[in-house]
Amino acid sequence: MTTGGPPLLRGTGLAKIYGNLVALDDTDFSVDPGEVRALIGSNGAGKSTLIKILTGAVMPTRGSVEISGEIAPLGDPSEMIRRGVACIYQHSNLAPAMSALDNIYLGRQPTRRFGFVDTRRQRLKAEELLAHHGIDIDLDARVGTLPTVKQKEVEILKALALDARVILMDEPTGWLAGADVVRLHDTIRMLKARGVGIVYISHVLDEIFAVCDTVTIMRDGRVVAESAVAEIDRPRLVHLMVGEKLARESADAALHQRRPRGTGAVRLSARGLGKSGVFADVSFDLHAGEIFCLTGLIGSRRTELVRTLFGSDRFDSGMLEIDGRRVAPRTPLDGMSLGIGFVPEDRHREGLMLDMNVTENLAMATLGRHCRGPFLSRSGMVRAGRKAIEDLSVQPRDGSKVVRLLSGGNQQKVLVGKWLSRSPRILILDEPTVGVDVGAKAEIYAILRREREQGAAILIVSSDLEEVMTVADRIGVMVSGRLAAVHDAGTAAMADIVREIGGGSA
Amino acid sequence: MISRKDLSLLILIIVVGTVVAIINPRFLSPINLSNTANLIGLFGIFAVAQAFVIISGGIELSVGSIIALLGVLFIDLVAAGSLSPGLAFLVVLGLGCLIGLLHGFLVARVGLQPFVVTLCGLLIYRGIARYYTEDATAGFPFGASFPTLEWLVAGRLYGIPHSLIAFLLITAVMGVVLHRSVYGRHLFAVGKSEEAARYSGINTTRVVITAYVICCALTAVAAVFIAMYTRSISPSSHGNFYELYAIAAAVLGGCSLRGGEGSILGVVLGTVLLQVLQNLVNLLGIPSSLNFAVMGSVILIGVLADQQFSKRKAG
Amino acid sequence: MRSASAALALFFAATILLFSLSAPRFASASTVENLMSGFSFVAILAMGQAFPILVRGIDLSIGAIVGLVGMIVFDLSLILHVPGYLILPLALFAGALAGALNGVLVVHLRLQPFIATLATLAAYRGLTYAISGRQLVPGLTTTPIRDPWLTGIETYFDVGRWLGLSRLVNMPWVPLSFVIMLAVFAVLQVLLTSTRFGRDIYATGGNHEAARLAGIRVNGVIITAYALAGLCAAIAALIMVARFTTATEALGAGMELTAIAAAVIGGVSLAGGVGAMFGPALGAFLLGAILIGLTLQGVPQFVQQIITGAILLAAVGYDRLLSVRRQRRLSAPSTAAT
Amino acid sequence: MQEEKTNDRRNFLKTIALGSAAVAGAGAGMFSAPGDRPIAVGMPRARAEGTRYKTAFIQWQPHTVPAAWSKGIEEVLGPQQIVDYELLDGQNKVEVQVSLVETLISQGASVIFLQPIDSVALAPSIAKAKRAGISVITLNIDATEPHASHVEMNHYYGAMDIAKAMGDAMGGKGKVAILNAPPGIIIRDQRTNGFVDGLKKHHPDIQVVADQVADWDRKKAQDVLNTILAANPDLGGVYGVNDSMALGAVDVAKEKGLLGKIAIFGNDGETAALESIEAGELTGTQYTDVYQQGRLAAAAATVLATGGVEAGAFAQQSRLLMPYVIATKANVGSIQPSQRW
Repeated sequence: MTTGGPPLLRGTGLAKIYGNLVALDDTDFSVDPGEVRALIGSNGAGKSTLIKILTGAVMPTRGSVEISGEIAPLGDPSEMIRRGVACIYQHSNLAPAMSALDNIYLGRQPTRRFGFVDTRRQRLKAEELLAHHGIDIDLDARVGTLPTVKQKEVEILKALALDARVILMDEPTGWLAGADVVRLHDTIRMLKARGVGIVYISHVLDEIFAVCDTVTIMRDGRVVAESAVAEIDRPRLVHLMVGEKLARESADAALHQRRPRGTGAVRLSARGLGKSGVFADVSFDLHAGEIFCLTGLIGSRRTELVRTLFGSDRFDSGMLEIDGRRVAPRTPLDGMSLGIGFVPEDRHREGLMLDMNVTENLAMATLGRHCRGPFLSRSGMVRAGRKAIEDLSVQPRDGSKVVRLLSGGNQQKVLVGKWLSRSPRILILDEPTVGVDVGAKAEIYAILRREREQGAAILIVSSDLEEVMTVADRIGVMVSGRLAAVHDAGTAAMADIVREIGGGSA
Repeated sequence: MISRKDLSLLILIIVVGTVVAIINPRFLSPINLSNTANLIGLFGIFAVAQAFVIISGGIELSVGSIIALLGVLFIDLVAAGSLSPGLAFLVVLGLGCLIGLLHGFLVARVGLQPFVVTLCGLLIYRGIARYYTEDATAGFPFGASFPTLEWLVAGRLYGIPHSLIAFLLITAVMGVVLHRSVYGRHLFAVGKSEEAARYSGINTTRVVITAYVICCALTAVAAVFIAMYTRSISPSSHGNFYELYAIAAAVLGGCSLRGGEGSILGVVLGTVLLQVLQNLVNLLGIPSSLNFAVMGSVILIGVLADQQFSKRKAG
Repeated sequence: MRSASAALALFFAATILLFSLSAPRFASASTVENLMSGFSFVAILAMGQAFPILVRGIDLSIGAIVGLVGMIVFDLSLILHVPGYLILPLALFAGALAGALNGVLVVHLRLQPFIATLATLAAYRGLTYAISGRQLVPGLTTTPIRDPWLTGIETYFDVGRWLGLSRLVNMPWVPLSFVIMLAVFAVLQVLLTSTRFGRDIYATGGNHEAARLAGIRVNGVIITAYALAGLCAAIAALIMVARFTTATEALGAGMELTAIAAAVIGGVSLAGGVGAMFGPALGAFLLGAILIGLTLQGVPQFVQQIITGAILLAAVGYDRLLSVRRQRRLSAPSTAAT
Repeated sequence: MQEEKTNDRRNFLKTIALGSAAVAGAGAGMFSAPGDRPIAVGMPRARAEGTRYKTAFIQWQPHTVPAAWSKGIEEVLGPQQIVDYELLDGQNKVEVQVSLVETLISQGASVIFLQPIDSVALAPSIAKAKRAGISVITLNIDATEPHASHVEMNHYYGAMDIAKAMGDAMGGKGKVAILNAPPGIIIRDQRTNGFVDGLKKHHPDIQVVADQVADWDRKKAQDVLNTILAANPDLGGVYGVNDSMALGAVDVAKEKGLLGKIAIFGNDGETAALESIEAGELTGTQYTDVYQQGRLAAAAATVLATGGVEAGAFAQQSRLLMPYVIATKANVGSIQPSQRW
């Protein structure tokens, strides 16, 4: 699909270093007009960082970006937008109190003289856009009141409305159902025909084979391969994504350590759990001494489900039993007293106190234990902390280090360690290795396996299929708020799971 | 165990103090020090109280009105002889807790913004105080004296005012609560990140409510001290703007209005700095019309310096 | 938001009705006139205050800016004898500048708005004392400002006679300050709802990061919001100076809280990004109507204070109730991201 | 002394009654040229039989002085069954006072007692009240707009006398400090200027070493004076611009054993100050019978409200100057309990 002339968008030698974490390491990247380039890699491979640099959201440590052969100023979103680079972000980037119409044209409403918004033209353009892409949205509705899928559509429209020359899409189908995905792909093909360059990030390999021309594969902050989609097959793709060593390791680990289902007693039993409008009729058992992975698309309600198990949300139908006793945890405190530990997905917001030190974070869930009378025993806390740091091999081995300054992997170890210090009978982890480098990932897996050996029941929510295949004893696939299938990890084929995640049996 | 932040504040106080002492050596006279100490004691108590709420991520704007209301009540109860001073103190303390409970409930349970809740408190309590006395000044009748009570709250021990001693005691206890107890840890956690605290199994609602109760109870103690110090209270102006004073002291002392940051030592130093500045303005004969400007600028500079400092630390 | 301002208008109407029935002489042309002349500047302050709140800030210094601008006008007119037509733009400029300085402190020095404007509150008030012509030239304390450009703001129009209705009903005379308030309202409302800048304000307050990524110059937007608050404070100061024919050092003291209260009653959310101009303006007049009505009824002023606090609490409580209900209704589709 | 006082009082009442009547007569005779002065709404004189006259006092902010005035006013107006009276709070804010005046205008009040925060700022409102046929009586602080009557204890000359008395007590030399009010209210300026001018005139050797704001407040005065004393231990005199601040100074002097060494003067003459003078603590204060001042104002108001005097009819305002004394230990005993407020 390459044409003559300079690429539409080209990044050269881009690098981004956070503290001592190298998020992106001297990466080159380019898109040509009319090209749909897939950008894939496991979580933490550096895709999002690359995207953020290209949109100006993040200032790279070094490197340069050219648009149509012209050097673009970095770290300034408005400059990138002016040069025709649009992005659909993975996380919501809307102003919830404003109308859909205003969100679509956020920061660039068409104006008449004196900065007056030309509301008539704005509306006409938006309606034209809606008709053109066959999307149906109430333009006057406040975005905060729209269902999440509609919000995603607003985001897509926001990018489309820009008449951008390059559109970056970070997991655009995460919230969309099957038919909507097809429609989005039609849109992409139409844009492509107009000569727009598209960067398409997705974990769903089917989509990549369906819509992309070329693929760039990233791992550990570098580009490891580039290829035309037509010239590459699925196993090779997965292999490149995960890396030789990990692929072998995980295969080994899986072979040696995978357990047959149902060896231990049933710790947690869900029967027909539901929360209206969110998920429905979810039934499964979680056994002592097993790792059960829940996978699925972003937006398939896995997080919502496990939050109700812990008590930070409530389910409103069905039955939950823990150790054979019917329970309905209403607060995290309830969940904890039932012996559940919960590592939330957003470790910065919900998991850690970033400005507190390692020791304090480790002790956060077990403060009551470090008390002498009403007083907190600092020495007890420090002792427990030191032991945990040893056990988890947190780097650096310094309990007084502020957590914010740790790398993602070590932050995650601290968060896991916080719960392990309670010796939970059930441990729930939501995307435990997002933003975690490969080495730390393996260490976290080892920790989880050790816990499993000691009889804990572990439930992991993960979008990272390689991770699922590596650590799971059993795999559950969630699709649109339903538990679509449960497999034994030993016998499941990755291809089947990928298909099921996409929502189709076909 | 003194943080660098507190250390820099201490150095600032010493520098300011030295400069003032050089210009006017009477700054260090026992009388002046004793007076300043007394003021530090009086203002420090409710500054520490304010710190608890600020660390929880909230704000308490009704401090001045609470001081007026409870002060009026206390004087009235004692002067009318309807209650013994000790009982009256307990009543006032109880009322303080009740007010704190109400604020905490509205903030943590109902989910109203602390700014608004306590702004309403500011209006309502002052209104009640004025209603209670019908705008008359509440005071002890001339010549009436309560020797024990007066000695307890307004006396001096070896020249050290009892208000300062009480303040130091309260500070010590609150320092332990904040820095050495499970509750303190939980309070910081809630202020830092309410979500993360909730996921760590902390009962965030209870922690926040307790913060408001502590704040208002300590404010009640301060109200009694200040009432006995002034001996007469005009409910329409007594304690006006004390909340801003307390907030300024707490923020100067390193509390972040975003919550989750601060230390008792810092608040103490913040109070001391503000009082030394006040002292400086009077002592150096700076026209009192510039008093406001001086205070405003110093707060600004203090906060700015702190910001620069922490930026360097993080970067 | 629409339902909230409808509820406010309804509440306003109910209050008026209640007082008309119960308070002697409340339903009279002169009460309406008092309300218009005595609270137009409060409404302007409240509308100005709405801007910092919309971008998730707050401005505690507007009362001090009122005092500062008032004193600048006093000095320029009585000491330097600057003609009024020059004083007007200078005063507006000074107010906007003082406001913009708040914005710069918030944006570029990353101070929390509460602290930054608390400090400038003290600093501006101190500056007012320092430049006070009343202290510099004692004789001026009893000299009124007579410049027609300035005092002309305190003019009343007999609208009833123009319309030929004065024979039928006793129409209130409309003060120029009310007309100014309407003009400020119109301009700011148009600015907020019909211009790019208005959208940028909402976007910045609603989702700072999204606004930044959409290429909005959020820093400029925030500084402008504070400058607008300062500008409104200057307009209010001019109206007050015209009304009093002088300025005192204490002019505007404590008005920031009234303005915040009016804005909050008017549905401007302290969480940012929600609110418009109608609510704060009406909120100010609601507070005014309550004060006047209670005074006419002979209710002591300390009770008025209690009632004002209670109404404010009720207003935010009601707003909270609405949002909780909305949340509950939509909890299904809008739970936190995966 | 008491005899004299009562006589004074009678004389004053007579003066007022006669003076007002005279003014009224003059007004009726000379100024109500028909046609050129359309008499606006709320003409109190045109009331029907049985209607009540509404009066109100807008104070500066709650304080002992306005409270005593109010009590004096009530004493006179209370027994008059056709007059309603209420006390309103100006909250130390000009805009609040203005708004209250306008509210009273629309309420159709007959007489407004006013303690203006500022002479100029309230003038337009007074003019408006006059146009509406309402008589305004100012208390202690005059307004630049002529109005019905002004009843004052003079601040400027009183403060001059205080300066003289203080200088005498200090032996004509030494250092004095002023505990002042925050800027923004005109009595502050009048009293300070009077005091400073009085020192210049009577005791040019006395030096004002400090002029600090103590917010009208006893406690604040203690704090401020403590610091001033630290800077000037040889202070010979303190002038508190009101009695509360002077009493705060007394507290400090008592604590430091400086009673008798520092001449402390207040202003107003409230009961607590007089008792303190009797106890030999406070040196002196400017005393006037504020109850009486209120009664006089009320008497004038009665005439104005019911006597058919038209508010717009005044070419000049009447001024009622209250006699005052500089109360010191020597003469304080002659102030009777009923005159203490």
